[in-house]
Amino acid sequence: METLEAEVRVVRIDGQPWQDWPEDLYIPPDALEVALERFEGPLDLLLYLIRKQNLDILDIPVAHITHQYMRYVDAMQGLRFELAADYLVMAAVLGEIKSRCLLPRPSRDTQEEEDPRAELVRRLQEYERFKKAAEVLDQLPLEGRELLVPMLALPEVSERSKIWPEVGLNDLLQALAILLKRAELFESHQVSREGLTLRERMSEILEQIHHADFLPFIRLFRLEEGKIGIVVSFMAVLELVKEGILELVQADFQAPIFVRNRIMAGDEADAIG
Amino acid sequence: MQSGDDALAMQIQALLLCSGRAMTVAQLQELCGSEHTVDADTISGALQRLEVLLEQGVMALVEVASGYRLQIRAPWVAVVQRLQDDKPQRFSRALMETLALIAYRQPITRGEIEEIRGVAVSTQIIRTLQEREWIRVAGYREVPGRPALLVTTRQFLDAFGLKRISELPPLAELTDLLGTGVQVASE
Amino acid sequence: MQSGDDALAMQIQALLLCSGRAMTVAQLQELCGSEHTVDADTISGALQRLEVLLEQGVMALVEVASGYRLQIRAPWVAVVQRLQDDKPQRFSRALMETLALIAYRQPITRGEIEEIRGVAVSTQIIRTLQEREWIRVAGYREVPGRPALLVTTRQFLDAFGLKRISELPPLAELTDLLGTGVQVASE
Repeated sequence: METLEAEVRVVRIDGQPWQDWPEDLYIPPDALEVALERFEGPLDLLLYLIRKQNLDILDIPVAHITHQYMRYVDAMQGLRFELAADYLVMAAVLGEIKSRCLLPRPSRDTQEEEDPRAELVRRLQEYERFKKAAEVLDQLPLEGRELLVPMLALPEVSERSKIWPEVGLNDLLQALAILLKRAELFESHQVSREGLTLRERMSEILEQIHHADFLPFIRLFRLEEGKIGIVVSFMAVLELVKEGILELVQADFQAPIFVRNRIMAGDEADAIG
Repeated sequence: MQSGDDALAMQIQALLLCSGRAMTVAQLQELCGSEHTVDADTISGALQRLEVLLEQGVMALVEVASGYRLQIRAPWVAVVQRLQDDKPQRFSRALMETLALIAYRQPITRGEIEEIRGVAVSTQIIRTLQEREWIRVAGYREVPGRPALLVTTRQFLDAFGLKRISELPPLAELTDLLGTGVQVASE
Repeated sequence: MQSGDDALAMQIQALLLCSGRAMTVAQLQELCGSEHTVDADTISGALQRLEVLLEQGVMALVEVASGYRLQIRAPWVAVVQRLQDDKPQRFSRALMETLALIAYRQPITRGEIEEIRGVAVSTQIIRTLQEREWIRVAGYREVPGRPALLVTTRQFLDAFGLKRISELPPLAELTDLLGTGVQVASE
């Protein structure tokens, strides 16, 4: 019984017991990353402190914490600032509660005035409910984990090709447009025509070598494309060599250079899985 | 050798085995009836028969939100799990708390989730849940900003082997926080 | 109630039902033996037993080049094939986005796609695209893990009515497309 209780009190971080949890809401800056991982926000931390450390939220040295918070928020320089802000708000809430508790109240109003802590307690209770619900949900059997649905391959159909949904270019472009808007991931320099040409050329070379495995270097260039075409092809070959897909081989000094596909055909299928 | 009921039950078994997902009575009706249609009662009867046929085997017939499906019975789950190369996936607490709020409080806005959890909900979490098709936007609240109203989907119920939302374990009662550390009546 | 042989036969059945591929005796040995190893003969015996157990059912145990697998018996093949006509509805947004990224950023690894999209790309999506012959593995990046480099194929160009990849509209134009009535969150 006692060991169980002790076990509950030990917070483990990366397998190491962590016993120096603060007795107030202040988290030292160097422990912040850990706290952000371990606690789902200030309500969670506060619940932990109340449940496990018997924290009395009235006893928190609010001025002290606030001062410390301001210092480390400054120090963070925007690093996961939005999360730190949540903790800061909580410190402010606690400060407000404490100040209201300390203020003398006219005696005839006591009946009507709500305990300043009531709102916070209500929020904590509400949060705790869903925290528990999440734990329960996490324990439910889940498809792919505990619920396994058997599936047999469909019998092979003799040359009756599979029926696929119809897709147009517009569908593809819309998908990309949505993605672009969502992530705004492509910077302008990546949008340039050059990049596409280079990548296109890389693909073309891969296509050529896919069928041959081994090609004379010179065959990868088309003179009719002029200087720029040759430069692009050359860059594409270099890029592919850099990515370890192609290899340049030369039997002898001044012998013709060959390009070799470093990837044996055949192990494609199970490569992605 | 087999009665007509058994034949239909076995047809259904074959269909469920190859579809790898739940199927409704209506879907089974359509797939089983070739020349003449099979009525829903006949399908239901065959499903009951299938349940009996499978009794001693490794599979069970179960009903979830999107219909009936086959599942490996518990004693054999552990063996099959060895097939999975990586460890069984666990979701982050943040994701599970967000999911729990949507499941129990739907329809709910992201702002409301944030208010209860006391922290911002990452876009990543919402996106993961949408990608899994466990949640979807059911509409927009008619307030400034028109926040999206999030609800859970049938796929969510399927994933947890449930027929309907009311089958979720009941929410815990509100617990007393005042007795433990917060003394309200201190004066 | 069940002999030891039956229990092993059923373990194997569960494994084959969920593995989605044929399994060799050696693989089954590894998966079935938990504390002490099971010898090959025992597995072979259990496979024979399984064959008998399945005799009256919709599945048969068959040996193919890569091992043993379960398949639907002939009388049910026709029913099951109706499932196929059922399939094509729409490709998911996740699939289309993945395809678009491969088209514009090829050669690209799955990890890079995941990084840009911010969510995991399911194996299913990659497999569907490969099955559709729209993408293929062009090679492997020589970094730890040797991730596959994905590129689009000629069939992809044909399907979208393009002669070459450079005929894809420049990315800059896509922004206009968004302006003209693409609803981002239509569902």
